[in-house]
Amino acid sequence: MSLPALLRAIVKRLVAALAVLSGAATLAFLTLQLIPGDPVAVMLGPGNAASPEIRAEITHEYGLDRSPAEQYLHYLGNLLGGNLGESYQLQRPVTDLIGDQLWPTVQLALFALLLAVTGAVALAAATAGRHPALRAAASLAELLAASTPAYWTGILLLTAFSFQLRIFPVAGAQDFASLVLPAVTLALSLAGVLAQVLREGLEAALAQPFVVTARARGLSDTAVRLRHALRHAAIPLVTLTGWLTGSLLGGAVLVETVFGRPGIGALTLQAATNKDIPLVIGLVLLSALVFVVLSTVIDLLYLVIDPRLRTR
Amino acid sequence: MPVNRSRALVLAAAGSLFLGACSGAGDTDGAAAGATATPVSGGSLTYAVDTEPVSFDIHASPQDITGAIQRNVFDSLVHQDSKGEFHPWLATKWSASKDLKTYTFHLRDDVKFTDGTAFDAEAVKINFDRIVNKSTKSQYASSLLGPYTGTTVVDARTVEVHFSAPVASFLQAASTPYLGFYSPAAIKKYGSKLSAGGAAAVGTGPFEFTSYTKGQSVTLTRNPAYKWAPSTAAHTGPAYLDKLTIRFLSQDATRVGALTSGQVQVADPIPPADVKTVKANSQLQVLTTDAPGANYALVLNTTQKPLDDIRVRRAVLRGIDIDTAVKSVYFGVYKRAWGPISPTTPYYDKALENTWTYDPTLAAKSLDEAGWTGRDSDGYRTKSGKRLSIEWPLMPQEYIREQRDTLGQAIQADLKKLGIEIKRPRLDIGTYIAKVYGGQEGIADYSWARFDPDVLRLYFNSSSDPREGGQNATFYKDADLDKWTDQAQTTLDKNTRQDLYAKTQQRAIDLALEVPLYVRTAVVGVASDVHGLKTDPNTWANFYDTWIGK
Amino acid sequence: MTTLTVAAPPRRRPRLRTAVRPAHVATAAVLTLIVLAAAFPGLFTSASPVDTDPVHALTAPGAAHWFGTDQLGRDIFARVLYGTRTSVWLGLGSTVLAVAAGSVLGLAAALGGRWTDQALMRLVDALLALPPILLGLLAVTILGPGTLNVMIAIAVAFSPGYARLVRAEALVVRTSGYVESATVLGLRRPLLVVRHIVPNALGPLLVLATVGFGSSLIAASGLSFLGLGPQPPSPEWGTMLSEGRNFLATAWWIGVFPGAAITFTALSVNVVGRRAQARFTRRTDG
Amino acid sequence: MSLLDIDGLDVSFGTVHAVRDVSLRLDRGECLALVGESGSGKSVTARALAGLAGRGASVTARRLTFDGTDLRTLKDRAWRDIRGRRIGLVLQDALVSLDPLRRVGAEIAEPLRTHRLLSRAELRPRVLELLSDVGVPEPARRADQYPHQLSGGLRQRALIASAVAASPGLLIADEPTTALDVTVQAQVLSLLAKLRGEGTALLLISHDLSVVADLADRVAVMYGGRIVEHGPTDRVLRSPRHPYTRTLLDAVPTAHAKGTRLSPSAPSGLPAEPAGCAYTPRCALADDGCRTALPVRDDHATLCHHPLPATTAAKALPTPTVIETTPPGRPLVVAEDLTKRYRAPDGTPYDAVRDVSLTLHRGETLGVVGESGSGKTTVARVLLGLTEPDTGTVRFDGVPWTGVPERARRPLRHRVQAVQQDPLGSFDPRFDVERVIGEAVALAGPRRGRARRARVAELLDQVGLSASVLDRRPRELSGGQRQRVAIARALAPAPDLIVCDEPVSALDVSVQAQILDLLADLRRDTGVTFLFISHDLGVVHHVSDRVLVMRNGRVIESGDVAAVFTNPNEEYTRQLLAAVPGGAQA
Repeated sequence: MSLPALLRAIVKRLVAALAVLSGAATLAFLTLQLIPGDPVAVMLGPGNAASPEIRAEITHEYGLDRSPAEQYLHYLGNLLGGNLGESYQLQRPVTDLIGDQLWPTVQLALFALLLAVTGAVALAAATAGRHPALRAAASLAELLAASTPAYWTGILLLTAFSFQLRIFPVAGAQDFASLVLPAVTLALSLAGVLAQVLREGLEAALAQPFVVTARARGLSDTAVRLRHALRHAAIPLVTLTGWLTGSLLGGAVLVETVFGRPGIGALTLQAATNKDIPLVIGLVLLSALVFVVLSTVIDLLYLVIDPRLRTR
Repeated sequence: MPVNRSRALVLAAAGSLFLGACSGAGDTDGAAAGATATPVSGGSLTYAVDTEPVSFDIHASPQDITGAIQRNVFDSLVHQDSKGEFHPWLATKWSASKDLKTYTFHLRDDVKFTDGTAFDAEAVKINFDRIVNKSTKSQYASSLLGPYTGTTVVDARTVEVHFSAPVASFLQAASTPYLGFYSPAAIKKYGSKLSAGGAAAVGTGPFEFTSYTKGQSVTLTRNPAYKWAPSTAAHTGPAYLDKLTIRFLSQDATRVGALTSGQVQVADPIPPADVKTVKANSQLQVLTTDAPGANYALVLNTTQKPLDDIRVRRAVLRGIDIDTAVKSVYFGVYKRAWGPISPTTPYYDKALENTWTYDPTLAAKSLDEAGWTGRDSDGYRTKSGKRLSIEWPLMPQEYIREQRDTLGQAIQADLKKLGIEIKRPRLDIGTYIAKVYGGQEGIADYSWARFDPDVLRLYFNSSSDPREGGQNATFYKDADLDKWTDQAQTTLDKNTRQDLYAKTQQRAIDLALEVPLYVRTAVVGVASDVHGLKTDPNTWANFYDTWIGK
Repeated sequence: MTTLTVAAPPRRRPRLRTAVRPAHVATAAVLTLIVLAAAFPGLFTSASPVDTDPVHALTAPGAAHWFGTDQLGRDIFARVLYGTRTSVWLGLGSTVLAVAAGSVLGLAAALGGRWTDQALMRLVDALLALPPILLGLLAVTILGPGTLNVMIAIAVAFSPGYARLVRAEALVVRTSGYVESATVLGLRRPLLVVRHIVPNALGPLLVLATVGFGSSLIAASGLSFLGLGPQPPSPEWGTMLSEGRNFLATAWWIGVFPGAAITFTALSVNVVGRRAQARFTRRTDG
Repeated sequence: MSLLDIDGLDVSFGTVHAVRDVSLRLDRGECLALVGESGSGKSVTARALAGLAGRGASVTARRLTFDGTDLRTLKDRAWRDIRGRRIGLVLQDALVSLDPLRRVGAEIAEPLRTHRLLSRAELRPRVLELLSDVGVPEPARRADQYPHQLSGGLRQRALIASAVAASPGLLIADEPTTALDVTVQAQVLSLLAKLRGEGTALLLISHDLSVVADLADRVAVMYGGRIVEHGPTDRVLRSPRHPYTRTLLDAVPTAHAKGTRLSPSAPSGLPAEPAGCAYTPRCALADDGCRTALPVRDDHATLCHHPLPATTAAKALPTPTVIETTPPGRPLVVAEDLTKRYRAPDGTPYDAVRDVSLTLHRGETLGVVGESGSGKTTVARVLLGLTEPDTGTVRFDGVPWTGVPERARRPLRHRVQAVQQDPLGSFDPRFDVERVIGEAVALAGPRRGRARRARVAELLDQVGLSASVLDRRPRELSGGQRQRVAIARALAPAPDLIVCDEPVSALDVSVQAQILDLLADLRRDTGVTFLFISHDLGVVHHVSDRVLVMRNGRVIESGDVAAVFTNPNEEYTRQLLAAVPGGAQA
């Protein structure tokens, strides 16, 4: 790839990223304008003690007395300066809040991803194209994992391993042990879906003529699976993993709630149910950013995995 | 007396934090086991609570949990014991002018904030001025200061606090953590960021606010220089505990699990369903304390059809099997309520007990008399073709505590048997407040924690209009109720007050303005090696005297 | 081509069929039960899902109450049964809405002009950038909680994905050999669109929607679990699960049975969906 | 003792008996060709010899020895020692037979690494040596490239390099040239010849007798899982004894066959019984005896009840009928200076078609021949009105055909129809045969109902299909049947012109023969004009009146087909003709 072409590709991707980000921000802003109810009431919570003067003060301070168009422009202006505003409810800068909560969720997501991908690869590589009974059993297990809501899995795991067996702590994010159950919960459904796709990919790859060629060279079955087929199956795996990683953020909402973990998911739930507009938009932007970054990473991984795509 | 000690305890966001003494009235060792043993210094304790503060700024936050946590970090001018008596704390002595418009405090001269700043008259002025500053957006502390006009620094050790109207309850207000003192240096440095807690929260208290991890925990560490505890405390000098961690575990099951598996030493609250399990555990004990203030009740809006008809209200009052419902939802841990205020509240009228038992026949008769004689296909009563239907909105789930939604389902089922339809739409909090306190809903449900029968004025005096920040969601205007609750404030004569408050309580039930449901009860699980848990009159935990045994 | 293609089929296909068949019988049975329970819950139990019976609160599963009772003494079996309608309706309704919205968006993008395509696809991109649960959460925040609103929220959350798929399929179909053949025959464009492009573009979507139904069901129950769904006392699985969460230590059955109901429904739908997918792929592969 | 000695090899998959009683011998430095159509069992035989018949395959033999090793009893571990080390396997189309995600060098080195023949350091030099041995220029650069970056010919050589890396004594090449252009095919065949010359035993699998003619010492023809004829190449080609071999030879459209039928005109149609000769239904000579009993192998290893006499083989079968053609009329399509520019994936523009002019006369067949990428298909698409040329014009029957809105073209569309290489992709997958053809019928004939159905049946009859396929989906049909359906659809609106783009290149040679005969019949019966595109010179020669030779988007030579093929003006045309295996040109 020539340098100008490379630059063009980079610029193109950046523009696309900006488009997605600003689109998501605008969408969120417009959406939140539709929310009935007064944000000040949200900020003040269910109490009725705040005087009308304080309400007026808050309204003014957050610019809520201005027109939506003004608020939007003001918001965009701040956004360009990297300022996401201040949470209505928590009265702290949105960037601080997100920064504080990001790490536990990233930990959770990465560990879950690791578990899911390892599990899926192991299961798929072991069962693809094998005895039908084995495949059927694996397939059922995968479907079951994919069909079980994470919040239920979490509750069951919690009951079994924390309350009854007391192997893992019941809540929090203070150490590695507390990461295990939430990560397993998130990973299970993920692994189910991934294993299915991966096995299909493997079986498709194993049906390819080059597999016969490879075996004709004296390669063992395992070597064929690992050295040749797995890489082919990795393309759908990467696509799906990328997509599912984005959705882990959503899964975190439920899992963090069940396990009482701090994190982006818990923050999202709090922000959404409290109509904390700046925080919600901040989270939407974060999510969009994750999406953009992930799609870039996926595209790069495609290039790493599949040389045929490199000519583009 | 001005309405300045009111605390929206029960309104859900202000989650409860009643910690432990065996009796709500005693400044005694809460976790009494091994009380005779010698306290030892050191160790750390983890305390699990169900609510996470939205703001840690004691001057701004209206939340109980904020006060409960910060009580360990901030001291007050005076200390109030559970009998209502005041003791010196940061102030060695005080006096009030005759017109109760000026209070003078003489301060200790050896108090330092944990950042080294000295506590002096200037610090008092800066803090009080900050509370009333509009930009602080105080939702509670400013109401405690009421008609505050300013503070005069007489000298470094003497301040005068001025009001535009008499404030009889100021000493009580001054004893709460909400009128505690930030280091002036911290106020200058952190300004509006005080709500984030952590290093910004610099007080004079027995613990230092070390760190806050949102969604997870707060860590407090011992203030080694502390030597100005109120005289009521069991010891002097620094606190025993090295470290106090407060974990936020909003899920009941998780919180209880954390206690039973030994990850936390104190958990509050323990849901009634789990009390039996916790009690059965030899490593744990359960401390229950009735809370003072207004009981959790259905507050009936007397301006909305059909509840404007007293016969319908009475039917609702007598048509709910409260005994059974409360017993099954709360496993006998919470007591059912018989009147607007709880038994631990001064001037509670015991005579009301068992006077309005469950009587579905009577309730049905009452409805018949009110003309609701028809029945529609769903089995609900009708009058001239209209269904007997009452709306009772639900708050967002996160604001709901103590399984009140479950209790609500039991009530719904009982009233359905009677032919009354209860509709429970889920409203967002803004809409909820606008509609409920705007008088557009049939039923509101809340309780109100307050160590004073003046809560009755808040609830039933027509001047306490919710549209202006009051709590009379019955919207009932009754000359007697107004007169009695106003009069009770102007006198300190106990017999007069007893009489007035008893009449008020009886009339409220007689008019079926509300349906008292249960007495809020603090249920705390404590590991048996925890000693010396203290509570203040708000029933909040004070960990100053707490130590961990072997 | 060589005999490779001859050698392959006899090895794979019949085995696949026989291996999966018993599972399909079971699935069909479960699905029938679910449909019956949704339509006539009264067939299976005489207990009421809403009547309280505090005397028998928290009874463990047994002969009188197969799934036990909850805190107010309501029969969990009856509640799970009556909850079927709400939960399945939530999943089904949101899937239908999402598929409909996604089809319209995707077809409009693929068959409309370049600018329509650009505008619609940027919108879809922005929506796709948000995880479905977040989108659903936002939508419920705007609409407020409730059965219909959760349905709409989940539809909003899933429709961008469907739109993407429909557009991609429509673009593939538009340049496919058979559309070219039809063009060569001189078929009018509206006829071409209606007869060839739309049905073929929507085919894979309908298959995906089967699997999507399971996801919608789980997501909708998730919102209910967070307290945003149908309001009590109407029984709904996610809401029940949320209620049961507080009784894990004392009364496991309150949470376990509704959770199992969600899982089994999603599982049987997914089995059907996977089968449809496999069949579809086989069909298009020739 | 022979290197490879097979006696009575049987391979079955469950109830499907793919290979029956195959006996073969092969010596070092010898080349044996295994020839047959799809499903004849030739590939299964080849794979069974490498122990790769597939899971679920049951392989039995009276004798199966390779270089003294009894292959029948080998365990998986021992098979792996033989595969790649002592028996090499080359499959068709290296694009899919080489792992597309790995570098060419790594693929070639794999047998060496697997069998631990060389140290890591020695691998690279050996790989480069192998690449240069198989005639790949710039081996160092090529070794670091990926298969898709190599041309088809280089790729196939790399695949062969990988198969011979460990110097196996036997090389099995399964359709090694099928997907290649004719010139490249010639190069690959000569590479194989070189290997044989170096002492490697070669088992060559092909569906095309002409391909193996130059290379093979002996030919074994397979049908229905059995070897039906086996003998020296020369003898089999010159004087086939089995009717099936005869059919295969006749099916190849060679120069001398122009104007004759390629497929046997009178198959017996007798149903075969399991015990009988499998070729019975397609055999013109079959009788009841063939149906019920398996023939005994004669001294020429021919498995037939009615072997053709050694000398008069050609006459035993019905003589090929000469097909009459109609003389060309006035111009139907006039295309002038067509240019179409595309952008390569890397952004560089290239001309797919450049300054192409052609005229199609009513009733004639114009052949367009060229290798892949020569622009043939783009020309077809422009003539079909599917692609607008950048410059240049097409007039159809005097009316502008390009540069006009689709609305203007639509009324004429039914007069220009198409038959594609991949008929399956051109059918709506939801449609059955009746709807596929019915849709076309409705455009210019009865729109619905019985009349339409009758017309569909008539068209099916015209293309030699029975009405029983009406309710079948095209994917349930065989390749030849699908192509017939596609032709029926093209005929439905009674077009003036049918553009055929590689209509037979995906078909077995015998099926190809049938389709070519069908097209010839149609041409005679309907007088329809054809534009016939193919990479196969023999096919183009067979069907065309005039021919255009295309290369790199340009027409480099055109003229009467006989003239161009016998006396080409251009060097490139000569190369093309020279490369045709088996000396198909006159």
